[in-house]
Amino acid sequence: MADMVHTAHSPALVHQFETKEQQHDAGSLGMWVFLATEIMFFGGVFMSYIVYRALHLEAFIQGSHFLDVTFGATNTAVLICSSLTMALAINAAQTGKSKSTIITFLGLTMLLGAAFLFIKFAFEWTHDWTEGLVPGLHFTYSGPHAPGVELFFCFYFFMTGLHALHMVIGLGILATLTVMAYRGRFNSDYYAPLEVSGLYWHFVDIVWIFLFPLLYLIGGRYGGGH
Amino acid sequence: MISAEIARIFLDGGGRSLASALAPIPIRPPAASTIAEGVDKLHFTLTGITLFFTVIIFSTIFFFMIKYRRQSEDEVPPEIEKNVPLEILWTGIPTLICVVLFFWSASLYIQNARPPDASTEIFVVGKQWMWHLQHPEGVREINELHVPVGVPIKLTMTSEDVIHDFYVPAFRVKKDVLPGRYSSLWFQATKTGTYHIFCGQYCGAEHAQMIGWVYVMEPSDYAAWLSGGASHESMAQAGERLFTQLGCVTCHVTDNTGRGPSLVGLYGKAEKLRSGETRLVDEALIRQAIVFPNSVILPNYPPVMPTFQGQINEEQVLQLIAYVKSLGMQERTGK
Amino acid sequence: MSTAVADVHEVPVGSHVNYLNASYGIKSWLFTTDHKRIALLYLASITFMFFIGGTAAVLMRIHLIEPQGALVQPETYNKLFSIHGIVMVFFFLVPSIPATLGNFLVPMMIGARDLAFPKLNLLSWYVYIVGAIFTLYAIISGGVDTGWTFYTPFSSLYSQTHVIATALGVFITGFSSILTGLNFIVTIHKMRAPGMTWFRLPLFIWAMYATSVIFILGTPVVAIAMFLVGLERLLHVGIFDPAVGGDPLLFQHLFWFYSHPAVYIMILPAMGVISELVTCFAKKRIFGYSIVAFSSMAIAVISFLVWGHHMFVTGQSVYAGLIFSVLSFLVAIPSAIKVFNWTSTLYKGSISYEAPMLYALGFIGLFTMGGLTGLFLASLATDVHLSGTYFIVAHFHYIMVGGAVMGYLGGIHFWWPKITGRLYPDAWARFAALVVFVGFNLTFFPQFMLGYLGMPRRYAVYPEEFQVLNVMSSAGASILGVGYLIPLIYLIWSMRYGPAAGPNPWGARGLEWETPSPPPTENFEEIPVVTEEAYNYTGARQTLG
Amino acid sequence: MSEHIVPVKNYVAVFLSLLFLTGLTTKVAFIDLGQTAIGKTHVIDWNTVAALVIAVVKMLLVVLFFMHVKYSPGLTRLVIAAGFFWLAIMIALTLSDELARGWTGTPQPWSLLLPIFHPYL
Repeated sequence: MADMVHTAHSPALVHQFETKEQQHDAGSLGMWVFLATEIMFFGGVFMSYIVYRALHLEAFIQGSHFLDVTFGATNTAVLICSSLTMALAINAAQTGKSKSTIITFLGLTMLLGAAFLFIKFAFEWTHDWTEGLVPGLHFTYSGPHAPGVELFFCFYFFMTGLHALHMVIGLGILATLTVMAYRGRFNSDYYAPLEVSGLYWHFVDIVWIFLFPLLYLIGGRYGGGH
Repeated sequence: MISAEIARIFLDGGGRSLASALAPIPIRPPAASTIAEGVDKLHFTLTGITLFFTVIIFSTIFFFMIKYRRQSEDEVPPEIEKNVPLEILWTGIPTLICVVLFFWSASLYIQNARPPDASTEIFVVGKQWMWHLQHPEGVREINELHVPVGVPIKLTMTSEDVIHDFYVPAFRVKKDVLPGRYSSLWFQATKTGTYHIFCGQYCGAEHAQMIGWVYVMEPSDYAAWLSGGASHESMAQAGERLFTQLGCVTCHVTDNTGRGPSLVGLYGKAEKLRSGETRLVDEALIRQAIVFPNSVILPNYPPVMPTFQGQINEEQVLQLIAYVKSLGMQERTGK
Repeated sequence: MSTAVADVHEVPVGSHVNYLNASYGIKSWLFTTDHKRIALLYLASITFMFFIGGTAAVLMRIHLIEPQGALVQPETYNKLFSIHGIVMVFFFLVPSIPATLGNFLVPMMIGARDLAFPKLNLLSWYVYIVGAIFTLYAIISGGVDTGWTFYTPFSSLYSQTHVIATALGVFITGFSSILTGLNFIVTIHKMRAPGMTWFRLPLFIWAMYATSVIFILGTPVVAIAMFLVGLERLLHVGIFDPAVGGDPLLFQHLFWFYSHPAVYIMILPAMGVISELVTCFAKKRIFGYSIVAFSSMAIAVISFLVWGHHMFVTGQSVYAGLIFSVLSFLVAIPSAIKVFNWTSTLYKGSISYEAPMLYALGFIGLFTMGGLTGLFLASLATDVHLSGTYFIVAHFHYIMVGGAVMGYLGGIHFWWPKITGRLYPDAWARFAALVVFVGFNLTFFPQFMLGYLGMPRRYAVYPEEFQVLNVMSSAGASILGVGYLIPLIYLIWSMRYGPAAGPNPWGARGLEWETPSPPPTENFEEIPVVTEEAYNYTGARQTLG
Repeated sequence: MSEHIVPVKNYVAVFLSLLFLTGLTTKVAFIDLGQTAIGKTHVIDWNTVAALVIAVVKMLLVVLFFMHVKYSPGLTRLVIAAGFFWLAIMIALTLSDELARGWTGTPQPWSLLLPIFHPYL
């Protein structure tokens, strides 16, 4: 009786699970629990930001006026498109589309992710560097609320840096998925890695959805604040 | 080599300490402030509760261990699942005890947190590994604090570097001393004598040396001690000298004709700032105005005040505050 | 790793194929995905770290024999208590029971072949080792003097020691406990044997589940706190620097948000072990099973609401102080309920006194004292006097050493026959338990008195009048040190020479005792079906499955 | 329980609404929605409230549709809820200290039973 159970294992089922469905559920539950840790990981930084924003509101509004809203908005749109293409990639695998459709959607997602990083690094960060707004390394701003603005940019670089790091990890995961898709590992019966990585990617998108208003739009951008 | 060293210490240290072990082991710190009795009463009640429950648990366990020790291997104990009323009982009683303890300790804490209004104020600056204490009359002390008995004393404290903690076990008072902020504690000594001052928050290499003494004296001796020292200019006078020396007087003209607001009668009032917030003008706000001037601007004044951060140390900031306070007492003129 | 693991692989008595002799060689250990072998890897590494922390403690106690300090310079003493704190908390106590007994037993107790993500489990051990290497590098090359609390602005601006390396070590090791917690939560949810409903789970599993919830939701926040301190030192950027408008108390909030639940990470697994020991050696079902299970979960949740009592005297607002004081009183209730339930489990039982039971009874007594002294620190008025003194040191050592380490030793002695297939000499084990109990009380009870007298903690030199109590404490520490060495000797001895232990030497209930000891690599030939409640010592023993 | 297959047109609908909301939040930021002060010290800034509400709506869209939480078992929702609840605990209790630190008005002992008033409200 014992070995009959073993032979029923399809190749994709690892030995400690009894059924494929159990393995699939465990995989997605594992990712969701990991996302809960990520919520608390980013949560620690968001809380510090909220506390300092409450303590130095004037300086933070002054600081956020240095950021270019159009770049922020385009980045948000880029990430939302990448979420769409990621969802479509999973949908393609679920409905048993051809390997090439999966790969094209994954490629599109990676392209959009790279575009986001390009806009972030090439335009925004270098722009901030030339303006001397990088605390610790090159901070030459000495206008009103200088210390508060430096604190704001500490948080700006730290939060967007942490988010960018998660984007880079996401791109790495997407690359491995593309290789697996190229080897034809995914079909309508087995697509768990795709789905789990999709959860991670959408989470990174959500983090940016909150980062954009908190960093770029505090207190409104009409005129010089109050 | 190291083991020989340790052995020597053990034998030598042990020998001397055995002699001192015969001396009575200290049980209770001196209680020399108005709140010490109240805190000690709460402390002994808590000790009583702890000993009561510990004795109950230990004796029940020992009783069960002896009475129900395993007689034979195949002994089958009865099936006792649960007993809900008992569970409710030993959830309710601890909760009740906790509620009573909370209200008792919270009301004690709130009474101790608020200094009586007529208390004399002494300024304390914690610096890495020493305490600077300044009396309003101008006397300065290091690691020593002379106070009259029976007079409520309020300590306004700040730190020049890391977090320290002003702790006088005999008065049962302790408060962290934070850089960039004023924290205050108060006590009213009831017994004359000398009591320890400790630094209660780890602050670096000489943390253990950052200690001192509080000398509680009769009011007459205190007055003699106060005047006995060299004739000092009071903190307010030192503040005034600094006020002119740093050029503050050019903007903050008393009859309100300068670029900055007149500081007469300003202390203790609630002022609406340019950022829309209303803040009470206290030591913290004055210090913030000196160090971060742009965040404390009155509505109809230009934000042109330069920051003095780094140019003056914490003692000088305290002197300026003492001066502004002395201005606060006079009636507001002009405007 | 240390020799303790290497010489285990020769064939123990009972030569059926088991997880120890399934394969040999260093590669079979360093690349294993078997949860039982990873548990042994963890056992070896945390024992090694325990003795590093222990040496620092012994040196401190020797130094404190004399008021002017008997052994080292103040700077070195600061490094000693920092190393003792960091190594003991982050590298021994937090992973102790979850990573060793938890890894070994969680799959076996719920009737699974392995954890949900075996490769992730091995990764968590490697992450722990990398973190340990960073911290050991920091210790060897000069140590760190910020204490295990890393309070800013001292840690970020003024300390001249290896703070970044240690903060990085703690940051990395945090992820090891996150991965372990994640593995346990998914395994307990998704891989229970048929018939193993939530209320048939052994209470050790409930404790592991509650601990994993704290792992998952608390550890990332301390990772961020350590990252911020490291960043501030690296870039001289003023997130916590008051000169730039930063707030040093914000670091304390971030730090204590994890570090108070962390003390429940240390005690909850020990509570789970005690529930197993008390029921087995009293041969009786636990008194109030669901109440004890829910109190574990209640502790896991409420422990996140109380961290402010570490900051009553730091100038925290009076209102926040009141809120945290109420919640800190509340968190004591579930622990009290557990103690009452364990004690009433002994009622009308048939109690035998092997070594694990001695550790369990010692745990209940000492944990009661530790928990009740916590009330002194939850109540605002007395905390003002006692905060920062040796009363705090005594309180948390009663919980961590009297509680968590006693529970850990009890668990190791209870499951040792299952892990190694061999019995240890019981007489020596009972003697060691008594020595540990006596040495512990002599070390830490005087510190309660020192705390009330007002002796601050972390002092390299202290006033004369405290010397007597300090000498008593140092004497106790030497006895405690010896007490901890004895089990190391006879347990290693028993690996080679101990008599063979049958599948169930204590007559205990639970799926892990249904397997031969040491168990085969896949735990069960086929997954058992559970038909009865946990701890069914009294009912007729139905054959399983 | 194979994963519920979401028709592609749902994805596109969610995608478009997300883009619309992004545009909305950017546009709204350039309009001054004004502030209302509660008491003398705290000010509610409607622009920030609007930005956060829109961000939460966008998050819900992504979570429910792109991440299939709408069709997943209760356990997944429990994990998400736990994550955000713990985050809320951390933020609320820390702010209860950071913001209330300035309130120098310490209540009298008898007032402990009354709701703790703030002298300037």
